Amino acid sequence: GDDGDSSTGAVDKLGENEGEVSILAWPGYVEDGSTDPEVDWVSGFEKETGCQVTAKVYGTSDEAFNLAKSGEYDVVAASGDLTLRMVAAGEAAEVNTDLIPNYEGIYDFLKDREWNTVDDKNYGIPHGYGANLLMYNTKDVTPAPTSWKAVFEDAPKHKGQVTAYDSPIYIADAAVYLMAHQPDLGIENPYSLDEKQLAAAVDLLKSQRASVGEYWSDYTKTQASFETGDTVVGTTWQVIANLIDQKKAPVEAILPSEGATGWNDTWMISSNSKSPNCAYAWLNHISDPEVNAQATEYFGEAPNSDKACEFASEGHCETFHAGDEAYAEKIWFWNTPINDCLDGRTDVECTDYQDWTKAWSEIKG
Amino acid sequence: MGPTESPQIQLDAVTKAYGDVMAVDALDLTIGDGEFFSRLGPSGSGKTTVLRLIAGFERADSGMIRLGSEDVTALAPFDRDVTTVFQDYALFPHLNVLENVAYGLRVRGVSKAERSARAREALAMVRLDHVAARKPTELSGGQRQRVALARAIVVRPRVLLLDEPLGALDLKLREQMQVELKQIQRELGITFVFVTHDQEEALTLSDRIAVFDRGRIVQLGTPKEIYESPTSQYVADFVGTSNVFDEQVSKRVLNMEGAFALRPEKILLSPVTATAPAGAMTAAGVITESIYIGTGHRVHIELEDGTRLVALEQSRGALHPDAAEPESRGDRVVASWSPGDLVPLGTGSSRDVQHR
Amino acid sequence: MGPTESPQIQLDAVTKAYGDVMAVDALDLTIGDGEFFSRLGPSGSGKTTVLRLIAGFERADSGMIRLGSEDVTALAPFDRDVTTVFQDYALFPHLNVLENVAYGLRVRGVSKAERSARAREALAMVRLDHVAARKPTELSGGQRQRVALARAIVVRPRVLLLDEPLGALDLKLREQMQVELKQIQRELGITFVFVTHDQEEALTLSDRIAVFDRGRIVQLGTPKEIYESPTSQYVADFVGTSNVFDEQVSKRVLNMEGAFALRPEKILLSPVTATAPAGAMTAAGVITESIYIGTGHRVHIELEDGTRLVALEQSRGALHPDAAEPESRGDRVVASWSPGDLVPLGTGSSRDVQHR
Amino acid sequence: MSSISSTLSRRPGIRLGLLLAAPLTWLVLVYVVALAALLVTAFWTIDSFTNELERTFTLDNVREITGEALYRTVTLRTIGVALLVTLIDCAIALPVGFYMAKIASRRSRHLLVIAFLMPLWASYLVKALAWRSLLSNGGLLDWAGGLVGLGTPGFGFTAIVLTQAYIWLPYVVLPVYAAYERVPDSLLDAAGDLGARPALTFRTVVLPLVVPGLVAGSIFSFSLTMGDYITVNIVGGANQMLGNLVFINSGSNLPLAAAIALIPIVVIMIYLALVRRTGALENL
Amino acid sequence: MTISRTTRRLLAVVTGLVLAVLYAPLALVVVNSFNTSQALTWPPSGFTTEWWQRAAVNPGAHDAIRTSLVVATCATVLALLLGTLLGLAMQRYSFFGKNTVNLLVILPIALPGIVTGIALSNAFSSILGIRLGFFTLVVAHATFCIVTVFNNVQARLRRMGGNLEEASADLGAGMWTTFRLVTLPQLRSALLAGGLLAFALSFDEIIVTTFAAGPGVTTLPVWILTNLFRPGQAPIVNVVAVVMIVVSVAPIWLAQRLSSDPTDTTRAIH
Ligand SMILES: Nc1ncnc2c1ncn2[C@@H]1O[C@H](COP(=O)(O)OP(=O)(O)OP(=O)(O)O)[C@@H](O)[C@H]1O
Ligand SMILES: Nc1ncnc2c1ncn2[C@@H]1O[C@H](COP(=O)(O)OP(=O)(O)OP(=O)(O)O)[C@@H](O)[C@H]1O
Ligand SMILES: NCCCCNCCCN
Ligand SMILES: [Mg+2]
Ligand SMILES: [Mg+2]
Repeated sequence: GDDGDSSTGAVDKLGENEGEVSILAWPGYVEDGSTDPEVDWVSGFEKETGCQVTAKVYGTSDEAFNLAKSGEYDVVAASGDLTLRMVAAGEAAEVNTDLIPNYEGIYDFLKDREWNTVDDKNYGIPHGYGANLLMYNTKDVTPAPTSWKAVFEDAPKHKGQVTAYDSPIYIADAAVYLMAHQPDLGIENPYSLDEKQLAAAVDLLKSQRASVGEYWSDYTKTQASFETGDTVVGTTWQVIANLIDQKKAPVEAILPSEGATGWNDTWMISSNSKSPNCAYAWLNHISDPEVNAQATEYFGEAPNSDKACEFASEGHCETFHAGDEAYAEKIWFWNTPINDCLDGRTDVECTDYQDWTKAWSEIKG
Repeated sequence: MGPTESPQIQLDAVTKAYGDVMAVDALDLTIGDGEFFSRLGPSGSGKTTVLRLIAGFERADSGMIRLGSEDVTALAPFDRDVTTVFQDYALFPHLNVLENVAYGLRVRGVSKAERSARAREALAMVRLDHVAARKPTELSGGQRQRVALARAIVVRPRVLLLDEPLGALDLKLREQMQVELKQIQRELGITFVFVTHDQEEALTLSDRIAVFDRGRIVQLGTPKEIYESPTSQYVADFVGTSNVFDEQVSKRVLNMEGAFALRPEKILLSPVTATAPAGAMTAAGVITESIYIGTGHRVHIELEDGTRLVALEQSRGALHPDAAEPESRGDRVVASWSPGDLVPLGTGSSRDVQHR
Repeated sequence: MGPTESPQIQLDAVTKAYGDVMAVDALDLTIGDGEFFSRLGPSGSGKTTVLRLIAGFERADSGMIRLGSEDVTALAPFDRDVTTVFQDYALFPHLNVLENVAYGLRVRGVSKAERSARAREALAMVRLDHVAARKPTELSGGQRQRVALARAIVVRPRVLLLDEPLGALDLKLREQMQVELKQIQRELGITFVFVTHDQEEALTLSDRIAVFDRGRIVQLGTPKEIYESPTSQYVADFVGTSNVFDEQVSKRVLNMEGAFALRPEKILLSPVTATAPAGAMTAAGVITESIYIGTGHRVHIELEDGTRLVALEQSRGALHPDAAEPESRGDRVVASWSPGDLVPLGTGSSRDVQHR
Repeated sequence: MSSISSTLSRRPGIRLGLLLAAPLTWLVLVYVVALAALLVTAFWTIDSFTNELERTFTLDNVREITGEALYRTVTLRTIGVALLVTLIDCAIALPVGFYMAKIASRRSRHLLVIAFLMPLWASYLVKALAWRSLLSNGGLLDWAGGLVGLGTPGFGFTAIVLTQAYIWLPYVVLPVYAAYERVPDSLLDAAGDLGARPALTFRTVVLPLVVPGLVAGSIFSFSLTMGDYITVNIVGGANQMLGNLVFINSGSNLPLAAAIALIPIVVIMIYLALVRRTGALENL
Repeated sequence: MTISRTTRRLLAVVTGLVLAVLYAPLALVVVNSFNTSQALTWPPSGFTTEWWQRAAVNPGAHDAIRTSLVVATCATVLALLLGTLLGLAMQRYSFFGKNTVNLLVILPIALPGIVTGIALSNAFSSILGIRLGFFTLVVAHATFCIVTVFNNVQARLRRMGGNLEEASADLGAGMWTTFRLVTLPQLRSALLAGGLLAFALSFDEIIVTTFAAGPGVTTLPVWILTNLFRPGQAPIVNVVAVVMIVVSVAPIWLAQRLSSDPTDTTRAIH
């Protein structure tokens, strides 16, 4: 299948709000005060727009894809490894950004990127972003690493205490490393790997596997294992680094010389949405600088606009390098591997997400 | 009371098979109003099955069942005016004694006050008014049995079915209960259909007895008829103890044609020296075993041709004319009996009692 | 065989209490080698407990138990040369009949071939060779009982304990099994310690009987002693049927001091017109009930002062000197007995048989 | 009412039909149909980009799961964990069940049953997390182990086995206890009476009789372990089990997930078939 | 069986140890709920009631508990109905395919939750076109809960025999009256035990729930799981778990009280 033949074409004006909107999102993206009374950017929205929010949180992009296909959600907060699949499956509606006043203030380097825009059509609004950093325990890992080598070639030094993100998309991290260290593989884009390139990444990850203590996909787990010393080096998010009690585990999180993968999630609207007007209202609401600041700070990522930084707490934007284009340059934002090579090659077929999924299972073994 | 005067229960060619087993085999039976009718037979002979057919727990494969003038063949148990005292009592464990007894009235919609009064009355009849508030588990076996009886009679059924109700009681208690049962039946005038494998119990209680074998009635009659005039070796053997002379033994010992039964108590044992009474048949032999049974001795004798006889030497008071000392093991004796005490047996059923 | 010649089992002041209940109360008992010894008593009188003490399933609170010359008081069951036939048989449900019987040999390390042969032999002895391959659930009650017996005797114990082994069988079968039990005991010469609440069974089988009441032996003796000379109203009542004259009735009817028992079969009934035999004690009354019991009639008489008597009119062969027609209900009769047939009762235990 | 009763009483077939109608419809419509649909899916494929199901019969998925070493490895690991968990739980349940049923007083028996029932109400997730905390570096085991010179096994295969054995233990102990309860004391007496010492009595009489209870319990420990993936994520270190493979594919490739799911289904069916003969299914 | 005092002691010790192992992690949960540190190191770094205070005012947790209670109650009621009907049919009749039906009841619990989960969610949303939500969740839970009720009912009926029901019919009670006055009271403790475990199974189910619950239906396990993906929530999870354990004592105790036979409550789990 090629791209969105079932996509409806963007609407050009909005109507009455429908009174309800259902949202599928990562935990922490749609908080209505029920987790923590202090954390609430939903109630105001409901009052303002009359759109009652029901939210469902998901744990992995695959789970989200499955849920999204049920057609029961108006809005999906999708990471890059999901967005293109949504578009291809015809699940995502084209979004008319003109109808979202807050769109304008969003950083340009997040706009019209390949994970939110296909054939010049916009499929969603960029949310916060962040990088998958390298974190290490400064006591145990010496000298201080500056390269991903620490989790690849040097991983055996910390056998059983290395961690990595638990998802097929982590293959891209290996690709980023290979791009720098094995230029002859010809990797141009870590999400655009032909079979040979994928095999090289898989080999690298398989050898890393021997040193991995555990993979992580939730905060709590990786935070705890760094604090207890079960893990001393591996990928992390800035927010986790911030949460770790330095007294327990002196850690440092860096953006290594090779650059890093990262994410910039996209608020999408379902092509089957029965409440498109509320959906648009939500997209605008969540891009509101104050709300965006609140949400991205809670989750632990950079907000999507300079304006938002005015609302964020002191130092947040600095810590998370918000608006730092040079920094963002070094990030390979998550994208969905598809057969049509994203790097523009036409002479080979690239491996797709399914291939990656299989490869990931094999790597873990 | 004869059955034909006013038949209360009538079975016409009723048959019931379980797989290959003919539990009840083309049975005809008429039981009269107010009769105390017993069914006697070994285990597996179909006694319970007949009872379950009458109560309606089982459907006959063929044949007809009437209660009074009504054909009940197709009616459910709750549509038949019959109640049952189950072998294991089947008291409702979650109800107390009074509630158990009142149950039949309750399901008939009798008001609370009335059913309580009538249940108490029934309990008084079985002399259990003092345990009305107890749960069945707090009763002894004999008490439970009486509660089951009260529960069954309180609805004044036309027929009461009793399936070995005394089987689980010990001997002393069983004897007491037998007396009570008989009294209650007399008082209420209900037809009792009683199942037992205890021949003495059947003899003691019944107006008439049907002896069962493999789903069929092999003999039907008053206790006296059954005991004194068994028509087959099977009945002679099953009801009481009998010496059975099959045709060969009869020829040898009695010098007569046919098979005969002789009750042990009809045999007189005398020392070989004594002369036989006039008209007596005699046989000499040796005592192989003399078992004390309280009311007398059971004496086993081996005759000269190897035939074994059992004689009952009843111990009697000193005033009785023949209160003699019993002979003992090894003694040679002459057994004698009157030809009139020999019961001729039908030839058809000359086989052993079978315990299936 | 007397117990003292070669005592096989000896209990010295053995006591066992369950909480407040004195199940066995300072019991002394000596059972001889090869003896058939029965313990008779109502439910809850401690029969099973004594047996469990001998087998070793329970530990005595105090006292000593010897088997042969060995003090086994502190030994575990598997160290005692005693086996048990349990009331509920306790057959191993996962083993077939042969394996059940061979079990005791198996745990003694007997080779497979030998134990199979010996188990088959034991099965043959109880005439069950044909069901060797069946599981216990596929047997009838009587068959199970015999398997339990075979399993217990195959190891040739010095003592075999039997806890109401015939309790669950029906009457006919029970009688057959009694004969077999007695035969096996004779053949093997093993000491049998038998528990029953059926007095007739105890009388028939035993060399000696101990009658229990509340954890104590109230009378110990041969069947004849127990039956003919009960020393207490309790025993007179529990073993067989007795007419018991308590002290007041004795004074009124017998014109004697003390309490007495009189067996129904010792009473002679004669028409009021007849003259009483010389030396007889007599009492006139009316027949209130005459129950046919096959071997005779049980006749209930109400004397003029209201005292009730039961007499047993045994039916006898035509040859017997006094084979008369029985009297019937409503007849006025004279009951007479010899003073020698009156059994004086100890006064101490003049209370009813208690079913706990 | 009574006439309905009367009619019904003559029609056992209708009575049975009325009783069975609702539950059977439910089980068949809800479960069998769903399961069959899933199994059929295993023989389909999906468009790799749109994730649309392509309903054409193919053995590709089945070939893949039977052909590739990955699935063999993970299957063996999963069965290994399930068997070990089952063995551990059975080994614990046997003495504990015996103590509860045959030695403890009636009163403490009730208390013990309650003690084994209560943990069923503590969230499974929380228990897994508690084990993570127990097993972690510097956790209670590490700390306590340090005192006696033993460490924590850390996260991984052993941790999965321990945690699963812990979580499913009550599911094994309780039926085993119930099985012991059903063994009449008189059988134990009989064996001792015939000369068997306690150990022998246990082996030759008690054990064969509690096997159905043991098997009933093992169905739980075995099949619940077979399918679990959450515990694995929490304490499994870098390991994965069949459940993880099904889970990771369930979003992106349902046919493959369905095909992988066939493995535990087949394994459990074989297990059930094997234990059916022990009569355990009736003793559940 | 004569068991030596040593063996008795040994078994008592083993049982005690097993209980200690069973409760140690639960105790740890309690301790952690008062621990100042969020990491799981031992010994705890300090005492705080912060998590308890935060849990007390956490509407998400309260809603999740409420949702779980409602879902488990509905699933239990359905399981009670279906399991009782099935138990009656299976115990009182013999019919063709009985073994298959028996297997059929066991399967939903014996097959891995993820199989049940994806099968049901696939069937609901792709085949039947039913929106995933409260309804589908209850249906899914009830499906694997039937067996606990069924097994209890069947065992009780087996023990009770047909006698009491016959006695009732014999005394004139129609089928419904017999069921109401005799069968049901007899089944009471079995239903209680079976229902209690059905409730516990449903209350604690995460995997099937993940797949069968729609948006807006957050059961307690789902709440717990998702809170592991939110910063700083782990200790509140501990608090909620402690509360649930403590609260569970009441129904279990009650069930044991109401049934004289301790095996009742144990049979329930399968
Ligand atoms: N439900 C049944 N299924 C199969 N066979 C049965 C059933 N009920 C009875 N039978 C068989 O029918 C025959 C007659 O049984 P029934 O119970 O009527 O005998 P019984 O005379 O009452 O015996 P008992 O004295 O042992 O109670 C027996 O062979 C028995 O095995
Ligand atoms: N394990 C026990 N715990 C408490 N009391 C017991 C126990 N075993 C027996 N008893 C009590 O001890 C007394 C004697 O019991 P035992 O079983 O020896 O009587 P029995 O003569 O065998 O009665 P039955 O004829 O009913 O078998 C009874 O009161 C009984 O209730
Ligand atoms: N197939 C569904 C299995 C449900 C088992 N859930 C167990 C949860 C832990 N109590
Ligand atoms: Mg019968
Ligand atoms: Mg006893």
